[in-house]
Amino acid sequence: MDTALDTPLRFVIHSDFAEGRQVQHAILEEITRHHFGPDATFAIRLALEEALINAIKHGNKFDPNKVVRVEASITPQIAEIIVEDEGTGFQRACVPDPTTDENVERIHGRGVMLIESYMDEVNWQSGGRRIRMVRRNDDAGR
Amino acid sequence: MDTALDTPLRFVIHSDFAEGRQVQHAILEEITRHHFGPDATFAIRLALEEALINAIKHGNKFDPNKVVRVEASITPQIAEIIVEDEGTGFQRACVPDPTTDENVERIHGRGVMLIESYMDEVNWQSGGRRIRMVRRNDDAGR
Amino acid sequence: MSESPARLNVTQQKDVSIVEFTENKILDEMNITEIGQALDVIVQSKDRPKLLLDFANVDHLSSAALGMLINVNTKLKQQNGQLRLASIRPQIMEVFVITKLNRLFRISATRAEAFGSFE
Amino acid sequence: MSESPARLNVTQQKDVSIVEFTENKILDEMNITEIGQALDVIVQSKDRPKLLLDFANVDHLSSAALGMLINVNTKLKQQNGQLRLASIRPQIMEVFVITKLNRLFRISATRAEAFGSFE
Ligand SMILES: Nc1ncnc2c1ncn2[C@@H]1O[C@H](COP(=O)(O)OP(=O)(O)O)[C@@H](O)[C@H]1O
Ligand SMILES: Nc1ncnc2c1ncn2[C@@H]1O[C@H](COP(=O)(O)OP(=O)(O)O)[C@@H](O)[C@H]1O
Repeated sequence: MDTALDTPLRFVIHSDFAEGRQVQHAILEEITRHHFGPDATFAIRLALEEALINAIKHGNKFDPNKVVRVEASITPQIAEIIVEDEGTGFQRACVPDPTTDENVERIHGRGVMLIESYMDEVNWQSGGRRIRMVRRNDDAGR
Repeated sequence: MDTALDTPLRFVIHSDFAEGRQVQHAILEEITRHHFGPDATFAIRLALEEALINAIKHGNKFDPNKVVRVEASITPQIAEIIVEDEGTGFQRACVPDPTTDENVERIHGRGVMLIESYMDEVNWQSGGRRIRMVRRNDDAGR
Repeated sequence: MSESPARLNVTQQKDVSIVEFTENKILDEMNITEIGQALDVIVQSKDRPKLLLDFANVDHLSSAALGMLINVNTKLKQQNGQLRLASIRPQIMEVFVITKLNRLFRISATRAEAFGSFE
Repeated sequence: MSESPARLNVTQQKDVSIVEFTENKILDEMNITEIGQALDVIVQSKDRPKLLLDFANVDHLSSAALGMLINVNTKLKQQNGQLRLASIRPQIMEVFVITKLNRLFRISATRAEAFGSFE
């Protein structure tokens, strides 16, 4: 797998959606600057948003004393993004599948599966407090 | 699981696409008569077509001396369709996944996975020579 | 419908309430709560409500927005109402397919087709 | 393009060949071979061909039709050409998503958007 060589973008934000959105915008600007195609851009925007909301809401539980750390390494070929919160983590395997007949009318629980569907590689680290996600710019030169 | 109570429709056809299409039309008329919704109708049309093509092409290899047997049991709630050829069968587990990066540009090999995606229940029987597929009319009363 | 926030454009055609999302992102949790409330008002304003949501302008969607739509659908069903979604762009359609919510919602290609599909 | 079978409607707009499927089912193996051949003619008629396929009328699609489209795409790429798909109906879009072919093809909501996306 390619690794990103540029110096990564780093952010430390409070547990606040507005600050999360600023980080999302900054990273997406970088994605655009590196000429990511429409599908990769859509995927990264979606996954990043879900990861940020989860870190702020489920991880830090909106605690103003806790921060979320974000790191993005972006090259024209690939984007690697890490989002880390200061919560208690969670077990990926224990999140129920939202696509089963029993669960499809439940209001919550689609963020994690969307992240995994749209990114090429996803690792949950540090007991679930840190997520690392990788997406190739497969649209480049298509 | 519901079982179909009406007398099933039965067809025996030669290894010929035109005859296959007639069976497909007859079964879809029955599906419409039982007020299946648009998504269930789409699913059944697609799965039935793929199963018939596979039976005629891969199963019977267009052999004019071999027949394809089709049985459809349809109620307003559920459709159960069985397609059986006289070929040598195949191992479902040995059909490669067409959605992987290596296979996504291959021209063949999507019929079986489409059948399994669109039907609620699929069983390969008799060494792969017979397929049994079930689809609920989930759109009923939606 | 002067109460509905600027991000929705609501029109009434016969007995169908047609709601057009006017912003391309209906993602922000705050927006979503507001939109959900505005749709609730429409749903609760009559018996057997018919609601048509036009997604032509929507080019991003979060899991929270999906939850809001499920919520609206559930409330509609409780009142014997009907929900139709229309004009969903390809990237957004992918989200519905991946989450299998295209099996829960009735989705039409165009607003006219959705309109014609109410029972 | 008088050779192209009746099931295709071919027009030329600047350097883009726009092909509209005029039948709602492009399923039958015989049809598919014919359609594939007609598209080949267009692809081979020039260098760096630009092909826009309009699916507005298509409401059914088989795995054989998907294979034909992949074939066209591969040939186009060999000639440094570009393929765009447009106006795909929701049920057909589901087929592309399930097979993950929406990652292989460039799909736009409308013909105009697809036209604007050629490089
Ligand atoms: N960063 C996190 N810290 C703790 N728990 C998390 C985190 N991310 C996800 N989870 C857990 O996983 C569940 C599923 O998350 P998700 O799929 O995003 O759906 P939703 O946010 O709608 O519940 C959450 O309800 C939560 O219990
Ligand atoms: N009825 C059958 N009899 C024998 N082999 C079959 C049958 N159905 C499917 N197969 C095998 O499974 C493979 C995959 O089938 P399918 O997914 O429909 O794709 P395709 O028909 O494009 O090859 C076929 O190439 C064939 O080897």
